[in-house]
Amino acid sequence: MAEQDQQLQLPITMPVAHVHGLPMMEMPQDLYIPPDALEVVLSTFQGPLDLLLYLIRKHNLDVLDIPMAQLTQQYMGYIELMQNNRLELAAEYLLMAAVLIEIKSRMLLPRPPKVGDEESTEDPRAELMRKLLEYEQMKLAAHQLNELPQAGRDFELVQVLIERTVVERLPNVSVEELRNAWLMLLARAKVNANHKVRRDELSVREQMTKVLRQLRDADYVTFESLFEHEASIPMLVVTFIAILELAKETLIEITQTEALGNIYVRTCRAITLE
Amino acid sequence: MSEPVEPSPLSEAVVAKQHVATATQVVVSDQSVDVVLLKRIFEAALFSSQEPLSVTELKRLSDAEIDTPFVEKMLAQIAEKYADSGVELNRVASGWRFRSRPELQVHLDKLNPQKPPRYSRAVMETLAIIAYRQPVTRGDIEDIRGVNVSPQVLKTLEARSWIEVIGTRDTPGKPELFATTQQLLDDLNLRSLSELPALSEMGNLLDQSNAGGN
Amino acid sequence: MSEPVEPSPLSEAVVAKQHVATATQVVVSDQSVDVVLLKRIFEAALFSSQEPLSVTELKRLSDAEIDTPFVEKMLAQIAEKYADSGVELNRVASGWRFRSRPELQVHLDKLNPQKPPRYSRAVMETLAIIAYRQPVTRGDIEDIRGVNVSPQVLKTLEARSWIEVIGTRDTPGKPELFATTQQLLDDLNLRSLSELPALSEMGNLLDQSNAGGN
Repeated sequence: MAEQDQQLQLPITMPVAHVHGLPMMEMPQDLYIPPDALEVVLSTFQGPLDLLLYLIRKHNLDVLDIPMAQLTQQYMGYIELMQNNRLELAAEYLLMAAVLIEIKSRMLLPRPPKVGDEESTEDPRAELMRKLLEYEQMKLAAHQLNELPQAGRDFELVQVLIERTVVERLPNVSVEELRNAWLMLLARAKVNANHKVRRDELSVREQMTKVLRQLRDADYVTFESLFEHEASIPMLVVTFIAILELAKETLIEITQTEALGNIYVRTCRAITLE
Repeated sequence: MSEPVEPSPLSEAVVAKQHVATATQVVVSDQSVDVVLLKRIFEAALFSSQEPLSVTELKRLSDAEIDTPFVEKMLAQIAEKYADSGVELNRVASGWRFRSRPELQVHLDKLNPQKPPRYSRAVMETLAIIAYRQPVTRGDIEDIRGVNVSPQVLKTLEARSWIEVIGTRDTPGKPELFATTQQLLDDLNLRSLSELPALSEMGNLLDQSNAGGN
Repeated sequence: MSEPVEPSPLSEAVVAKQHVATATQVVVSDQSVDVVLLKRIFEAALFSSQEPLSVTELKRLSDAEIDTPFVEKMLAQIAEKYADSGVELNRVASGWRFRSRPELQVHLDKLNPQKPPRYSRAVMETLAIIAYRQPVTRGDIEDIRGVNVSPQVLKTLEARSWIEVIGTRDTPGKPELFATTQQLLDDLNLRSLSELPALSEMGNLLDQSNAGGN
């Protein structure tokens, strides 16, 4: 590397000095030159590769046989313009300047005799060519990618409201859960030891509810109307027991004003209201 | 843009005559409105907008000047077009928007199966007591559960139409008597309360009661 | 539910025959699928879902078991139905979804004058490198672009959910490996990475007429 550096210094007057002159980018603001069209152009370059590609395309240079002297000269011209305009010059630009000069100088050297090692005879520009082509490929890909219709920019996604007013979800309850809840209670109340719940008792309870419900909307009803005509005999019995049970729990009052007269049933609430 | 704009059939393009009257002048403008294209633009806008679109906003979508009756006619046609689809055009306070049909919601819920909500133990035990011991007062329920019954619990069950007040007990304070409803039987797929599981085999009960805990 | 579900014409109800084969048995189920209702459910789901819906998700919307060809036939019918409307049904990487037609965007933009900004070249080049060379590290990207990649560029792409870290490379410093996401494909209306624009052949790049200048 040291040898190469020495050789580099000869043809270069300005840029090498600037390679190590990075602090100049932090010059005080009062030296700032107002931006002009050039700045706009220069600032659009994505980096040294982009700038090199631009120069190659602009001057119709052959990527596969880059005239290094011409390209390096062009590149240095732009670097100088950038620096004169106080454009923030990324270190990569200066590094690329060094690379270009290195390639140029290597091309000036006589080719070493073939030693059978292919790599040593490689064109000094090969790596730069490869990088330029790969970058250009991605640059074009980025351009094409940007041309694809993009959600939110070139088309909209459909947004239809879901009617949420009916989504209030209510828990479902199964018979098993109800039974388990009841069993929990029984277990807790320790009533299971001497309390036997009979199946038919539920029918009586259900019938008690039915009778009360009938009485809810009327002051009183006749005793007979509490029995459904088409009901089975067991159902009639259950209804009768239910009425007696309601009377026992003083939930209803059964009255008969005269012997063999109508029997009326009313709730105790109805009585109180009188 | 990669896709070409399809030309819309000319046959359906109509001429919208519009009279715009201002304080000082009457402007009569004859502008050809491509109705087919405009309808598609309206659809696209209504389908993709986050918010309902007002008639004013919809007017802005047209290059030619159009008036409110014209916009409303277009909206009516769009609504009609979607009459038998899964979405419907809706007018709300701030404008027009599409929404999924409410009656399909139950199906859409399958996409995001939330765990079905569960009733608290207090609700379940209260319901069990009312089912097995009806008619009962709140005091009865508290006696059996051994704790206070919050009004919220009874409200929950009443809101579900699973219980109702069927009278009062003739004791001081006239406490309300609760019973279960036909709705509960329907929801449990029972014909009668007597189809509730019988609790006769005590041996099983104790085992089950342990298993049924929270 | 406030509105009753309209009964669908029986004439259009079909019987979906399905053969479900498992390792040990073959179950043949004959289930009547209400095609009209199911199509409306599909529409409602596709219109209201935030994300594209996969065929698997669509199957879940049916009470009866339906197979993939059946779902695809329904989707084709729905796509056909909207062929001349302002929206279109698309298949993208993560499933099926509706979008507004790109050719109408110029009209829709009138509602929202602020267009989302186009991404800078730095962002798009970084995205291209990740898309075509994935998985890549930040170092790989810098190698190709010849400049530092600012953290802001990667953050922009990550915020859009277009790229993500899918692991680290087993080299000193364990650099993160970036790859593109399904969201990118969805947003570009693509089904897979293979639908990305083909890379220019290196040979074409040598042709100077192909210069993609600034």
